[in-house]
Amino acid sequence: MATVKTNPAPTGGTTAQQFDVVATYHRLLQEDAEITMPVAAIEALILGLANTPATTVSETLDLVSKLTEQLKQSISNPISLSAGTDLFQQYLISNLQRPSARGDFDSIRGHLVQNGRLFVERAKAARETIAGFGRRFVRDGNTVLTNGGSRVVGSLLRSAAESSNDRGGRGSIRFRVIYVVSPASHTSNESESEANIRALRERDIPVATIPPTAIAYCMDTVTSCFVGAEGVVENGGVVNRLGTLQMATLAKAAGKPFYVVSESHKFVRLYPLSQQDLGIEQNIVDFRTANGSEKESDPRLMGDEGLADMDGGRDVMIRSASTPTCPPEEAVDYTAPHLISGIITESGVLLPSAVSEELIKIWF
Amino acid sequence: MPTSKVGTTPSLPNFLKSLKHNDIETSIEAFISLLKRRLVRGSRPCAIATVNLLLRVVGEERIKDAHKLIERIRDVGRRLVAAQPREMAVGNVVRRVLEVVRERAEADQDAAAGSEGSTTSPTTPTELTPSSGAHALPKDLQIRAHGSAHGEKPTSNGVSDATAQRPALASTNTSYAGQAPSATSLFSILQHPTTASGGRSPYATPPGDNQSASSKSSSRRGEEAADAKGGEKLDIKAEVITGIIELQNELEDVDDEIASYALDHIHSNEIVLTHTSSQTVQKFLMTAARKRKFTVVHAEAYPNDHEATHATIVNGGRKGGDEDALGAGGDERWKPLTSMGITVILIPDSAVFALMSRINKVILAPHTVLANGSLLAGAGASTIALAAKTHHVPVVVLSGVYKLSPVYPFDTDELIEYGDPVKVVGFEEGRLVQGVDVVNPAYDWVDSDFVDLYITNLGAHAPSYLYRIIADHYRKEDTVLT
Amino acid sequence: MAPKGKKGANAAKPKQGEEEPEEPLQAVILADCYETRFNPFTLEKPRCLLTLANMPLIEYTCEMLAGSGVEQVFLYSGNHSDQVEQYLQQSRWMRDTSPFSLEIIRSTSRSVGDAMRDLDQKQLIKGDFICVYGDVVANVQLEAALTAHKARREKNKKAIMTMVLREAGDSHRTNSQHTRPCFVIDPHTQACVHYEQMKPRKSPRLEISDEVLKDHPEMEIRSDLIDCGIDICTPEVLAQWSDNFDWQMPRRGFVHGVLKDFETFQLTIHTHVLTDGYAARVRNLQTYDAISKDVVSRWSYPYCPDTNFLPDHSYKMKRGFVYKEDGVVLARSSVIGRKTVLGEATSIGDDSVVLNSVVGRRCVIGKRVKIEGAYIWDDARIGDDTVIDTAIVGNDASVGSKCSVQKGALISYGVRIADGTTVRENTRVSQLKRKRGYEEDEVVRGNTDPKVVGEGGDGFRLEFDEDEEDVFETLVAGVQDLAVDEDDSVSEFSDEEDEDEEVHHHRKTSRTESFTSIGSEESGEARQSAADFHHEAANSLFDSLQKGQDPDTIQLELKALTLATNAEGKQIRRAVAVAFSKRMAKFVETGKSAKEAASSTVSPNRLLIERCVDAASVEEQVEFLLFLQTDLVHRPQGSKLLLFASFELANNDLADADGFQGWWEAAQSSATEELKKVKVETKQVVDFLQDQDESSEEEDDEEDED
Amino acid sequence: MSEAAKAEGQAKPAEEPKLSPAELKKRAKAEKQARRAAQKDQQGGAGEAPAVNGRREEDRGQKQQDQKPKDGQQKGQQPQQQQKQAKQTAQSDGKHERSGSQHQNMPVRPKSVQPSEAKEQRETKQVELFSHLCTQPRRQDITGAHKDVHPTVAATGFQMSNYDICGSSARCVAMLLAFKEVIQAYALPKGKAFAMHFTPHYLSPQIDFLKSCRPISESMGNAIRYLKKIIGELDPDMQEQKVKEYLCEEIDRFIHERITVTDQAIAELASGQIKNGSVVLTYAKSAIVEKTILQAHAQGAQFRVIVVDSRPLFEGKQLAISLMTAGLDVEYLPFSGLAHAVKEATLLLLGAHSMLSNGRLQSRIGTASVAMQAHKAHIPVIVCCESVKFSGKVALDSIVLNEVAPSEELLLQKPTATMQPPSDQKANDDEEDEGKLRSLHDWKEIRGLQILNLMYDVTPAEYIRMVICEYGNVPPSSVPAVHRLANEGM
Repeated sequence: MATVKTNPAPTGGTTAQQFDVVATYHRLLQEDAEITMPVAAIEALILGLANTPATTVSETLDLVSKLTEQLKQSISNPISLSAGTDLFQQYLISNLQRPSARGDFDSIRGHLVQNGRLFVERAKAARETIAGFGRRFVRDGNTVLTNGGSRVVGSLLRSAAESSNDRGGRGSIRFRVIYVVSPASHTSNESESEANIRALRERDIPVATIPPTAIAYCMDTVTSCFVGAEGVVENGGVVNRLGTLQMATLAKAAGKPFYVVSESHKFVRLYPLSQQDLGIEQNIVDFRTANGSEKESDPRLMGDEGLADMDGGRDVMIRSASTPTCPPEEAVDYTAPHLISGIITESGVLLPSAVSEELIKIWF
Repeated sequence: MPTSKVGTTPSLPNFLKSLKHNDIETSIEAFISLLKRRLVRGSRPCAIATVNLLLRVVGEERIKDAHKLIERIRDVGRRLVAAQPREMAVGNVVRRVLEVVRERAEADQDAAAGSEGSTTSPTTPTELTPSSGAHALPKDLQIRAHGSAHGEKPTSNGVSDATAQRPALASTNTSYAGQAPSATSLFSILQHPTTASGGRSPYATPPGDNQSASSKSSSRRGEEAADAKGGEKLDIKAEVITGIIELQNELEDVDDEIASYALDHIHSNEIVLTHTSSQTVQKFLMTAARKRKFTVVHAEAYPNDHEATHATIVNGGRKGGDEDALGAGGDERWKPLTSMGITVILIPDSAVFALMSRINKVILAPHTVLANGSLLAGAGASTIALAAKTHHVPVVVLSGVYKLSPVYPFDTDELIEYGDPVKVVGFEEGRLVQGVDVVNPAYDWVDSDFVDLYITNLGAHAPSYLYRIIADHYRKEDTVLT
Repeated sequence: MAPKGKKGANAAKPKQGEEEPEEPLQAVILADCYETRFNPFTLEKPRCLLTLANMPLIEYTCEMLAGSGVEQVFLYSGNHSDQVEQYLQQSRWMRDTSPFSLEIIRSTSRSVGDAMRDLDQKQLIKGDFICVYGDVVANVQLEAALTAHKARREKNKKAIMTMVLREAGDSHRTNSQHTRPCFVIDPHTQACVHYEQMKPRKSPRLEISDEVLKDHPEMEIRSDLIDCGIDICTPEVLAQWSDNFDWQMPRRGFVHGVLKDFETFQLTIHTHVLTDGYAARVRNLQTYDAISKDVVSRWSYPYCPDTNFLPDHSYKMKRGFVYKEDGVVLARSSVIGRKTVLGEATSIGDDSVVLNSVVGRRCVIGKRVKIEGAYIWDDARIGDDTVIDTAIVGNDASVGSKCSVQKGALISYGVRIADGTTVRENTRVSQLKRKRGYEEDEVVRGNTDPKVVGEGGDGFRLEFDEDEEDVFETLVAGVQDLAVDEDDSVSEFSDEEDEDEEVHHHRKTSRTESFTSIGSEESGEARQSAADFHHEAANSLFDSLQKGQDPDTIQLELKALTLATNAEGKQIRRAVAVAFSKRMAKFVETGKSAKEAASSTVSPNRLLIERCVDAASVEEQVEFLLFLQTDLVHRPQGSKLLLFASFELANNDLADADGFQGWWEAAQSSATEELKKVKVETKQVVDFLQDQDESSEEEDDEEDED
Repeated sequence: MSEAAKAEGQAKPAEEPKLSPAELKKRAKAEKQARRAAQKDQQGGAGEAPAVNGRREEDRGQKQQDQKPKDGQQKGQQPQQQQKQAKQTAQSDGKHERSGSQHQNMPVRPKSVQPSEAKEQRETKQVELFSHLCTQPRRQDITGAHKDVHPTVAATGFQMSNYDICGSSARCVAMLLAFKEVIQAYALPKGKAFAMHFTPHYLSPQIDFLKSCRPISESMGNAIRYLKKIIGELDPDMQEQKVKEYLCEEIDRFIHERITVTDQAIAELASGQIKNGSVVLTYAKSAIVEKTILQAHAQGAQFRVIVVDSRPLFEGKQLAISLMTAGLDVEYLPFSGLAHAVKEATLLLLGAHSMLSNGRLQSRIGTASVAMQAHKAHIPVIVCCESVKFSGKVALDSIVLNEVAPSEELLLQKPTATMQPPSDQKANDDEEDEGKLRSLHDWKEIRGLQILNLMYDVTPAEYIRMVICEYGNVPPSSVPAVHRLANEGM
């Protein structure tokens, strides 16, 4: 064992043999519908940590970063996931590298290993907290526009609906929801949004579903927009499933508040400058001629920088080698901060401008 | 005349006088009814009254225990805010005072904690390594981060009684303000259970100017640490009172501090447009007028504030004249702008758009500044701001920190007070009175992207940075008093 | 603001004041208005506890006093003292944090006059004091008035009182349309040199004495002032009351009196005219309506629901003057219109529409209900599909489903209206009624009348014993006003305080509505004294008629009595009418035929009628007839008597065709079934006279032609 | 210009007695100020002077810009010879009026009497930006007027100067009716041709007088031009009486066709825009808008009206009352409540003072702000305007074309505007009064204090979604087209 640990194979082979972090990750997601990618990632890492008794700080960090890479390679769009992994890494670093902390390495490791579930619970708690804000945002007579299958948004609206149902306050919040549902083939996201819609309708909230093409049309009737986020990036913008940018732009044009709902563990250290800068590969714009799609000359052009930011170019070559481009229904876009009125996190409503400070604080 | 029988009509001055001899409860009730009857209105008078009241409250308070003291203040605050939710200044001041108390209390903790192993020092280097991100933070921030680090870490290292000492930690998450969560927030899900709910915002500083204040506070901590050894909290009260007095002073000279930035923003031969009879703005312009000649276009803010505006233009300012100018003030006056050779052009609000194409700067005084950088100001402000926007004229907002409210505006309609329709349609027009709904909104809500610059007594900030100043002055656990 | 600042310089703020307080500022609240105008509600509850915009009236008054820096308050409570006391006990006014000390004085006084005299005896008043009613809604500060008053006192000890009046436009809704006080003021001294009631739409005539004209080269005649019954008095005032035991009312009694003997005592009464702020009295239903509307549309700012003066209130205002308290339960499809107040925990069912109304707390309003312009007090329940239009539904009352409550209906506490019932316009449904002795009233439970409340309902139509008829009339007026669209309805209240000499309204509704005003003109003390006079006069008249004294002597006695109580025409007419009808009734009882009764009563005593009914004035005739009719309602063979009496009157030319015509058409003459019944037979007389008239005219014509 | 000379002759005596003690004081003050100013400059304190000049230049520049296109248009406007001259006088009068240039002979102008003194005053009391608009004070009396000014015209003039007759169309009609009288009263001197003599020698003085009462509106301008045109086209050998009748008929026709009928048509059209449940926002008072709303109400549409109003004229109150009496649900807000108003409104109806050729709307001051707010709130902005108010002029901002009303209006209105300025302290009304009075009357004595009371502002075309005129619904861009069609085609 020790030997294995001391000189691990370059592409995380050995650990993988005993422990397949990717599989664990997917399993976790499978097992618990409520769990989010970042948290699942953290879980996976913790399990990894548990399975491999690293004894030194450096080893641990090493291991973690390796597992992280494996995870990131494994899926097409690691943005959300990397939020979790980065957070975890930083936590370890800031706690383990402290000279003073040398002694309590074990205690920390122990703490992490033992409290895996606890963290998940906290993550969920965070979501509940956010949901609790719902009734404050959703006012009597409002019409809310939302899209996608974000669980947070879902629970936020649900709580608003419930608060309007519990005794004493019932009816004081009477709002309607316009749900943007892309007619695309059924995907996990879709079913998610359907679940949300059902949940709302059961709570006797009128829900209208419209195709993305109708957003501009109905924007006048909307009072405010809520969207989830796969990741909240450093400048306060968000990365979220395709269509968000469109909605945000229209909302801005119509002067309607546009809120992003996201747990703070989705904050990701990524600073995209444009849509192409997300560091992931998605061929949304797919030019075709009679003889098929024209391949991009060099995928590197798509998004090296982003990844460089995320975790020093290390895995670039890996990615360039073989990265599954994400399927169209999982495609994402990047919404710039100036389109966002506020980011609703469990610790309050942040202005986009506050995000970068948050990240800076954990990285330095 | 024998004023005795005329009765001491409730009003701010009378209230402040009565504070001395009345007992607390009566005073609180008196203030509440003042607020309700709108006999005290406008941010400054409310703030002043609140500060003085709380000073009394703390002074009265027998209990030495910070915990109890905080509860007491929160309770009073709750009642005051409930009485007139739209006078945000009241809530702000209460929160500021709470902040003072907590800060002092924790100072004690630290002192206590300080005895067992000084774990604090080593952490600071990591916090200060000038790094890609850190230089993004303005200077004072770093310094404050430094100053506060002393206070911060040990508590998060979970001296159990320390957390126990701090009340309402469970509720700390329910903050709706655009303020930064505590340093550990992003780690929160990975924290040790004991410290899970994150500590305080690390940037809490006593009111007033940051650098000096933080150094002050840290030095104070030193002394405390000294005598806190004995564990007697006797001096907390004294501490708090000094803190409140600092706050009082801040309210005193907020205008001057703001005015001190005037020359950076007003240049010769500019045409400046302003609105309402705000004394802050007047002072600001006066200061500029000492050095430079410019023209002031003054919109009169009919119907809620036009007499005041006229009076201000003609007779000059009045110390303690309040921002929304719907209220009482002291008697110390100063000369009007015109007396300094400034040309003042009085216009009705309706003429704003017509003139805007020739205006170089718009200066507004808010009633309240909200967590997301938007603001409430005398009715008509939104039209002015919009006109300025369309003509690309910069809008500068002068606001004392005490007007910054951590409350996030969920529904801007609820914040707007509907004033007295008689100001719009006199009783003599009986038919209108009966047949027509006369509405007189007292305030306008102006969104943050209509504002180009905020000037507070701490300096000039972009609207997007206000969240930080707010985080510096309020604890998020206090954001919701109720 | 600067003006304020300057004010600060010489305003009467203690800090500027030269002297330190040696006496607290005192005030007297007259919680009871000695009247029954709010029946049936006032049967169980003192008026000052009735809620206006969901806040008891007394609260408004106290707030106002507190707002003026009053330090000591004496509250005179008449009816239901215990309730008032109980309420105030746990109100914030009795706590030690209260801005003033409040002392409740239970009194048996039956008029303001009595109260004042009582107050004088009690020696409670040290210095100047403010005297208000328990139903004043005002956001004014009296500081200025007090200062001015003081200043005057300094100069002239004889300036004993200052009336605080609100300047209002020609047509303000809280101002009276048909009669309003007219103050003749000396612009220099602000002294009120003459006081009278005026009827705007009538050619105004003021009888100003020559002395007054001599003394005051300059005079303002103001009829645009709302008299909200706020007086600043000196102890001297009390003395005056005591000296003149017959004064009952502050205005007609006191002011008149003082001004009358100005020559002798040189006492002056001054006015302070407020040019801003809100001030009005809830005198009756119309004002209740008007002021509610004012409060809801914020004219009384800051005295609006969302100020939440009461600690446990939590109103929030939304656009369009919609005030909702926390925990209001609205069905998704319900519609809350403009200018509406909804109290805590009130629930409104699907598709219901509430508009322009005030709904109290814990009310349950069913589905598809339509409520407009109504006042629904706490804990009321309204069933599905019910329509309520401009009515008042008292606490705990319940209206079944598919009911229709028509304009102006009053549904008192705890009444139950069964499903599908229609409550007619202007009906007063109550569980209780009042047995009226002259001294004390006892309130007893009446038995349910299914015709009114439907099967399974609870409550009955509150009828009116003779002394309440005036109240009843008020109600008619009030209801009509409630009913008429806001425009002028609200602007009218048919009874300004002590307009009791007032006889004729000139309302667009109908000329003969003048009768309306008989009672309605009198506010509490007015009514009281009127009642006294009426009682006395009627009885004595009746006796003398019995004795068959000769008309002249009777007339003399009557005159004396009149002068004593300075009653005026209307009351005399009423007395005479009643006496006559009584007399006739007696005859009938003794077995005479109605005809004989009439003839042997009227013709011999025609003098009396001549004296009080001016044959030339149609109004007076109409009025007299109406009195007669109303009285005969309760008499055996009333209708017959009325018929023959009418004949007699006609024959003696005491009343002419027009008079009868007018009476016949008068709304009041057929306001109730009984009245209709009584008068049917008399139709022939009317017609007969009418033809006669015409024929005579024709004859004239013929003559002309000749 | 004999009468002009005469006029000046009269002007002096006319002016002298008018100098009330107040004005004397003013003059004294002015001179003192002059001295102070002088000292200031010596001290080299960077006084307003340079700024002033700078701004002056600027204005001049604009003026030129403004005039050039105008002249150009005039050229284009006049097909026929003999009118051109006539018209240009009219035009140029108007222009000089606005630009208030000195060399023009203005019968009554204190300036021409005591230039120095007047100059001083202007410096202190006239807003530099608008110095080009600050003409002589509105005439309140007949003194110094042209001898031939017809009593009716005089009366009308005064009614205009104190807003008894207000609103572009109303003034236009009043003027035309007055002219009918004038024509009747006119006696053609022997051997003169009507067309030759009437216009320059009799009509123009009348027009000048009206102008001296209050600058004439676009519609009046158009009407005058029209009148002069038909006079010009008169058949020389038609005898006097006939001519008069003919002219009067023409005038009546003009009023009927261009205003009365038009209003009806527009009201018809516009009322169609008011649907059930809509909330109509309007500003101040426009006759057409009022018509429109009443029409819609008559047609049974269920809707609310929000009237926003402003100092100093408070025209909106009349509108509110008239709508209220018509049984409409009316909400009335002060100008400050604008932001509140647009939140609820679904439609903004505006009247016009005139529609400018670049599609901009010139209307009561404040209109631009209202349109702006509405535009921001995505509320359709509709202007109702008779084609007679369409103008060949263009303006980019509200400064070039405008009218400066007497500043006193802003003060004197106050007592009635709000009875006893409320504030929270009901007490000490007298104090309040006193305080107000000081700001009320002393403003002239306070150096550097100016009060600006503009009449109109110019609303950018992009805010206007639709213009409704008798030619139907047109976009602002096609205003000039309609203008040519309506006002020049004739």
